[in-house]
Amino acid sequence: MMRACKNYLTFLWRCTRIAFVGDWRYYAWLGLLSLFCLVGLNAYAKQIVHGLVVTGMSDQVSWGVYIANFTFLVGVAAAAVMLVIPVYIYGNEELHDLVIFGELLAVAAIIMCLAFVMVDLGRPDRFWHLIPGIGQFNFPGSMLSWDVIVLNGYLLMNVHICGYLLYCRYDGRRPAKWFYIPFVFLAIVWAVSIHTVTAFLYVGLGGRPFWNSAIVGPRFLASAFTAGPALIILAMQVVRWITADSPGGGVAPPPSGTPAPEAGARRPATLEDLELLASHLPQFASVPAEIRQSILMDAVVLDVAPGDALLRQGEAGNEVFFVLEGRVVVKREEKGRFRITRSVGPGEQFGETSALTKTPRAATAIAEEPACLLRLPADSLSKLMQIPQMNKIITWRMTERLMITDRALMILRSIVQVSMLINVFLLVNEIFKEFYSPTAHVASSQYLYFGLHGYHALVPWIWVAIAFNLVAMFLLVLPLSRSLKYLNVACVLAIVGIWIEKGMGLVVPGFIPTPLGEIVEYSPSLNETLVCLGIWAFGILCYTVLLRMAIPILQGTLSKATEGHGDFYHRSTETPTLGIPDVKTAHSR
Amino acid sequence: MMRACKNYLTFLWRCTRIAFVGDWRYYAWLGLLSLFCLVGLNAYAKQIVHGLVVTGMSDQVSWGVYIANFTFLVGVAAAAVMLVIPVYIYGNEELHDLVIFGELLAVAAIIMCLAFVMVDLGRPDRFWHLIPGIGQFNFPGSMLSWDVIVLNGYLLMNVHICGYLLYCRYDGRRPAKWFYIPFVFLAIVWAVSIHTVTAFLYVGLGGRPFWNSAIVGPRFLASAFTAGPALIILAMQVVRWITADSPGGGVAPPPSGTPAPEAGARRPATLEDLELLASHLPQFASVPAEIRQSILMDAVVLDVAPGDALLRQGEAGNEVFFVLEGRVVVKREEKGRFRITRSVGPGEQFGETSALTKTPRAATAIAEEPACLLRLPADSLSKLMQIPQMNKIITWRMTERLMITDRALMILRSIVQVSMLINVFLLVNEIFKEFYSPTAHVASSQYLYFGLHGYHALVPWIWVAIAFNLVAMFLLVLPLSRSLKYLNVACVLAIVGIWIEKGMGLVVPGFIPTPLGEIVEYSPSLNETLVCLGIWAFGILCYTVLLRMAIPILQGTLSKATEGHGDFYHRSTETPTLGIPDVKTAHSR
Amino acid sequence: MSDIHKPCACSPDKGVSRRSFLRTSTVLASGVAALAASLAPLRELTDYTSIEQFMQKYYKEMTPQEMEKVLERITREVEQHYKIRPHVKDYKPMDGVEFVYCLNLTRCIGCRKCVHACVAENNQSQNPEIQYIRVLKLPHGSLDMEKGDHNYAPSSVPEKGFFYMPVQCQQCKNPPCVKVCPVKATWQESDGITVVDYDWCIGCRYCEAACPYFARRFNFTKPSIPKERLNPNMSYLGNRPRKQGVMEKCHFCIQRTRAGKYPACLEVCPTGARKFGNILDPESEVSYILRTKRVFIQLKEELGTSPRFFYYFDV
Amino acid sequence: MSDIHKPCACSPDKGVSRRSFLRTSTVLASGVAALAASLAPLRELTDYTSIEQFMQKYYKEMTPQEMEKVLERITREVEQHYKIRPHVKDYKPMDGVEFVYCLNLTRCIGCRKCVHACVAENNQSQNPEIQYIRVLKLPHGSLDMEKGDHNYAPSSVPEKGFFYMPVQCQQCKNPPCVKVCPVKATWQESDGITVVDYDWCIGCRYCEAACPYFARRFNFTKPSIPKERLNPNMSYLGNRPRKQGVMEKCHFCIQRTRAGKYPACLEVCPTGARKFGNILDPESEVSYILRTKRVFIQLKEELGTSPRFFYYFDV
Repeated sequence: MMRACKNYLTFLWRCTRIAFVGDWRYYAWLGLLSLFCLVGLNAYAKQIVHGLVVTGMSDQVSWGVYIANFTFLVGVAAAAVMLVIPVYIYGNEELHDLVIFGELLAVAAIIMCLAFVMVDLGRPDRFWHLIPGIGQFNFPGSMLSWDVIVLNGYLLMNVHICGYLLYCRYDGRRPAKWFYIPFVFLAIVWAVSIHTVTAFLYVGLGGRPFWNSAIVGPRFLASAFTAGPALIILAMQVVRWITADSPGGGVAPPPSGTPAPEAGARRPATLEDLELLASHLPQFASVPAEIRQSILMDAVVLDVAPGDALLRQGEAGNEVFFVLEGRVVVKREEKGRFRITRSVGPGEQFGETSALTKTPRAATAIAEEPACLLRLPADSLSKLMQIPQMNKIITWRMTERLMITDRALMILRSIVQVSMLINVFLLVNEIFKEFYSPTAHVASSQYLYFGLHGYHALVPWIWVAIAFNLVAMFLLVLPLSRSLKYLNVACVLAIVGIWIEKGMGLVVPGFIPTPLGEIVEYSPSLNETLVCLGIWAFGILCYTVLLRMAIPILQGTLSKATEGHGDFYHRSTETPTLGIPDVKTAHSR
Repeated sequence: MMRACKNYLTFLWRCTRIAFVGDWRYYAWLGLLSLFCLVGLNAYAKQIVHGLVVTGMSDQVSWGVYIANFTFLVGVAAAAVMLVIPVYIYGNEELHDLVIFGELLAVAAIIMCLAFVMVDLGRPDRFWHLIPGIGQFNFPGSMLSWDVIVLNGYLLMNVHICGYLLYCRYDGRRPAKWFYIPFVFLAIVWAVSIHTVTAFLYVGLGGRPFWNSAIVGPRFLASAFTAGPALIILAMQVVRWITADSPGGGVAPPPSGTPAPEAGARRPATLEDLELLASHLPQFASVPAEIRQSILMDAVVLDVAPGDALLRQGEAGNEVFFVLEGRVVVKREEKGRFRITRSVGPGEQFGETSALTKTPRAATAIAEEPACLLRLPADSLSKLMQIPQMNKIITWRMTERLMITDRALMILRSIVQVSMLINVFLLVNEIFKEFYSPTAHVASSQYLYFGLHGYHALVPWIWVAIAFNLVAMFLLVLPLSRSLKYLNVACVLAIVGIWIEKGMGLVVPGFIPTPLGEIVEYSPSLNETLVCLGIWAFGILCYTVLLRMAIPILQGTLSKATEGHGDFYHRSTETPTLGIPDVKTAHSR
Repeated sequence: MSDIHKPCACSPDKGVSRRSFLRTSTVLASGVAALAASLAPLRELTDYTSIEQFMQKYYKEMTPQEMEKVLERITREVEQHYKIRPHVKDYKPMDGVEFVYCLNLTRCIGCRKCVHACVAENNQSQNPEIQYIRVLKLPHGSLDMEKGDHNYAPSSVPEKGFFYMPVQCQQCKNPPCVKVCPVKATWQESDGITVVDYDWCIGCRYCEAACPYFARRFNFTKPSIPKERLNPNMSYLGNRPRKQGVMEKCHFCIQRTRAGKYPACLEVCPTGARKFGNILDPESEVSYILRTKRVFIQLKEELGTSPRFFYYFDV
Repeated sequence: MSDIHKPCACSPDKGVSRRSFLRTSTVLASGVAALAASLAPLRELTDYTSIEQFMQKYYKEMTPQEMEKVLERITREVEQHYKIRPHVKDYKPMDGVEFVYCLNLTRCIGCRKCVHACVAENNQSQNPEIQYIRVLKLPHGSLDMEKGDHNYAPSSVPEKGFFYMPVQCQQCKNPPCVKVCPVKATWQESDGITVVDYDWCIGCRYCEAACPYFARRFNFTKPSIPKERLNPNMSYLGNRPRKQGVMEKCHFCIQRTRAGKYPACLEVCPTGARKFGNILDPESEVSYILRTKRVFIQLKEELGTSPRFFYYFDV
């Protein structure tokens, strides 16, 4: 128990510490975001002092850009499940590695949501009145009380799932299914609920016909499932880009310049070697003696020096390697840049995918330290795989890698595609309903789309949003967007379009005209805009830091096994992530 | 040109003729349906004479069960695209064989739709006022004029696609893509439109708040995509069941009792044999002489008698067979029953799937007539496949088979699953909107779900529908429904639930209370019910006859090649389809 | 329908046995008999559509000559049926006239005299009776029609604590019924009256679903009017007898108002609650009312139908 | 927020060079300075929430003693701020009383005297001015509020061809604002008045979005009332001075009406268009009006809010 605690604290400590480690670009990025945060904080301090009069809001338009952003971000948070569903319900392995990034995005988005609600309150000092048990909680009458529950519940759930999976990966343990799978499924239902409840905030208001329409909920969901995965498509490409070393930087060995896999000393394996392996890989103990014996026949032990390549991406090869001593890093070349997909230590294997599937090597493996390796042919691996315990551990470790493949992005593309089609379809239904038989209820829509009695502040915005959505839809439907370039354009257009349409385009027209027919327009003040920018910067900062922690854990470079190595301070060969030079090296420059 | 015409007329003639051929069960079924049709016709004649007073409708509730059925069936028709989309957009081959059945269902459903609209008209003799160009067409103002266009357009499109594909299959031609693929894509958009336009019929009525809601359109679509594929799941199982012979009936040779594939005379092939093949398979002419020569080495020619089995389902084997003379029937055992998947004549091949993929034989091939076959090993087939023309014709013929696999049904299941979840989600949104802030507009919903001022004719129905939908949803979501038994229960519940909810549950409450607040209830009269039953019987009759024509064409037993065989009158061995004894045999009993 | 059921009528390629031929004939004969039996009710059909009527052109496309013929045909038909020679005319809207109706809710006592005068004037079916005007009895203070009583007993009007609101076609400026009609069988005339061409309507009843005022009526069966009660002064778009299966509605007594008379419902009103006139004439009574009365109500104003029917109070 | 930005404050495992230490300290110091600078505006904050006020219990859970203390605190605060000793009381609803308001649209001349009397009576902020009553100028004949003028010039009232409709809180029987409040800071009292506890409201403005009558007002900044215009007769749920960031609304002048007086808006009305009283008393004026007037209007009756505010006509 004590040890587990200490271990967990070490994990937290190392995660925290790594958040402050990076190269100048990383620091510049953090600095920039912090600057925006501080400017936003300053604006918020002014708002605290002078009241919401510093915003553009009024009694007529009593919610503005804060709540608009809140609404949009709830959608982004909910969209994390669009990664979870394919993986956990339909067993899609391609997206498996992305789930954690999606859930971390959800965490960052919910934090921003809560911040936006907080800055919108007239009396933030009284937020505790909202806490069930302590304050007065108008549940189930008020939809806002539902929102408090579902948003915080969703935050906790995602923090738990991410934290637990990352800790297990760090610890080299297999996560216990009962400890996270129920939450995964709960989170799926919950994601729909955070969205629906937020929609119901508006739908439930009988006096506001623009909102009091059953289609608002479905439109929320459809637009969230468009904008969320679109954001993930972009974020994942950024992750892929920053986790790759620059090409030919001299640090990562280009495949052609490395020593051949035959480098280093080699000798037939002995029973002692197998026992050494068993000491690192307890499951190996379950392998019967006769199989051990038969394996020995073709087994070879290699002693390699740092920088030696054991196998190379694209080559044929059907051997598997088990690490007996030292560490090996597995890198994958993608578009001329290298990315660490795994860092393998004693007892762990690499090269098993090619050995089992007879496909070419998917990555290059290079010794990071002087290492001792056991090389087995595919047949021997097959024999080992017949032992259930070995099969389980080897199969599990096969999935422990960081791969963001184009195919995964294409799966996300088809989600965005279908969601966008549904979103536009729902929009068509709404517009038909409003304008085919224009009742008095059409006033808000009239204001939004065409202006009312000479007021038309939102008209250019909504048409830009519709144009963006339509262009994005066409791009997504056409095969053109199988190219990342066009896909990215489509994603950006979809995100901006939905941000306008679902943020300001939903919140503001609900107030115009007022229930008494008055028209008072709204536009955010400078102070309000700065607060928003600050919260966005804070959210991006959170996501950056979360990624900074998660990526090395997923790569295996930050793990319990690397604890003794003193993290990134003592690695002499090369930088593990983010293309960031070793801190010590940087200091001694 | 003349020949093409004659050929097409022969095709139509033979299709018509086969519709009247079948065993006593087929005749009994047609007879039963005809009986219902006549009873319905009788009821309609009464309605013509006495007017719509014979129905339960009134000025207060001016649409009833006719329009309810119309609305439901538009959904069924639209759902055919849910088979087309996976096949043509996502390239799913599993559903390929089902597309034609789906489109035939759409044709039958649209015919029923038009019949229901016709019987609902007060002046059916004036229907020509609706024809654009001849009558007065209130386009685009009236949504009903849109409906006329989209429904008839959809009917024509589906008739064209089915007819063309079936005719090509009959003719042994490869369908020209430009001649049907554009219509396939058009039909996808069109299917959404028939549904949306039908929804807009209701949505556009500002004075009926129960309908004047943007969510009606999306709910229509979601429920259609639930009920339609659910109906196809059931229909396909019926097709599978009737196209299978009964087990051990002595007609179909059980695998264990047939002669071995080595039966009959065998000799090495000669160049003359290859020329004979080339005379039936013009593409073979493109095979260079050296390849022909190299193929000859391992080629064997078999002379077999009727009833001889050439290969058996489940066995290993990597030879392909080309028919030089005679006919061979390919049968697949499914759950103890045999089903013809292909009938192969001179120039056509079988066994190529196993030869190419090294999988066990998927079906059993039996000679129907004295036949002469060319057997080639897999290597020779690979050589042939390198010739583009041969590759094309062989690949195309590989897909020419009638297979309704469980996997195809499972794909439909996931469509029904997702649609049902969306459908229920939309229902939740609608109910929340109506009842959270109960405005005056809630009166119709109040009447539907809980009764109003003591009137509650629809209350038991709608709750049954909701219960059915919910049970179906749970069954569909649970892994339980991977078993066909539970899947069928779920499908039946979903269809009935949606029929109630979207038919009567949508149409009738829109009229109650009237715009002046009066409550007059509606229930269909006996005469009205008989007319409905008649139209349903007529629709099922149409679908039966269409299937009766399509199945032998898809199986290859009704094709240009079998023309000389005098259809089913001269087949001596066994009955080709529907377990129906040969007509001549039946006559001479 | 039934021919699908009969077996293949053609003889098979090769020799047909006598038995098979007999069988085919039997099935064929019984099929035809069954079909005939099922259609038997059609023998009761008396009111055939004549070719002339079937081929009749659309109202707005008829020449005056063609219209003349049609009016003659109608006269003939009515005479044949009711043994009375009617005076059928196609009254056209007058220039510079837009009709408007005002109804004083303070005065209406709910006697329903208007309802019955309307039926008599406009040759509505009397069995079943088709009424254009529906009078609601509402509790004091509420305009919520769901609280209205449609079937109050008229012996004791006006009852204490209630007021009465007669509703008929509101002759909307944006009539939803006209918009939805798929065959343009109903339209708005230049004097603001929405009319129906009974010879063009296909009876789909979409207009009835669209109307927010429950103002349209359908002939669910053949209308029946006692000979002695037929109003022989008829107009094509107005009160000529209707056929089974078509829509009809209040047309502001087109045959009276386009001839300069008041509508029947107004003439019969004992309290003077009803006012009718030309809104384009500033001197008309309705112009005066709309100019001076403080508050008047257009039913369901929020629907944007913009009725030409105004309810007002004696203020 | 800003501490994320500072570099790792802990010393690395092995020897920290002096340069690295200096660097860390510099970054840390500048971070703290930046944070302090960004929070600088808070120095202008004058109206701190006292611990006593922060910890104050929910209105309905306070004992009479606790309420006494709170009232004392409020008295102290007002005295401190306005140099006037107010009379603050927690007026409770009376048994057998349900207040109802009737407004005669025939009589109202749109003078807006009620608007200003309300502001004065209820200690609303006067800069920016918060008004509970909004008077709409409507063209004759229409109740469509979208056609209303909110900003008409009052010199020439009543104008010809127009009528006037004052709108304030309708004291609904099904108040949407109460339903949506997440912290139960607003509720309906037994005499039908919907009140706000200004010390419990968190300022989310959800009630303002929910109200179909534009009857709620938010203190977007610190309310300012000239000392000389402060009404010292105050109630806890009524007209005591509000703080920045909370909602307020018309409460039928709780400090007057629960003491048996008429609301300020009624007293000042020059035409007698406003009537107020206890609907449970059959002898009251409002009971008489609702019993006898032929038609009265509840605004947005279709929303199901069931207002206790009735508009009627002199019929």
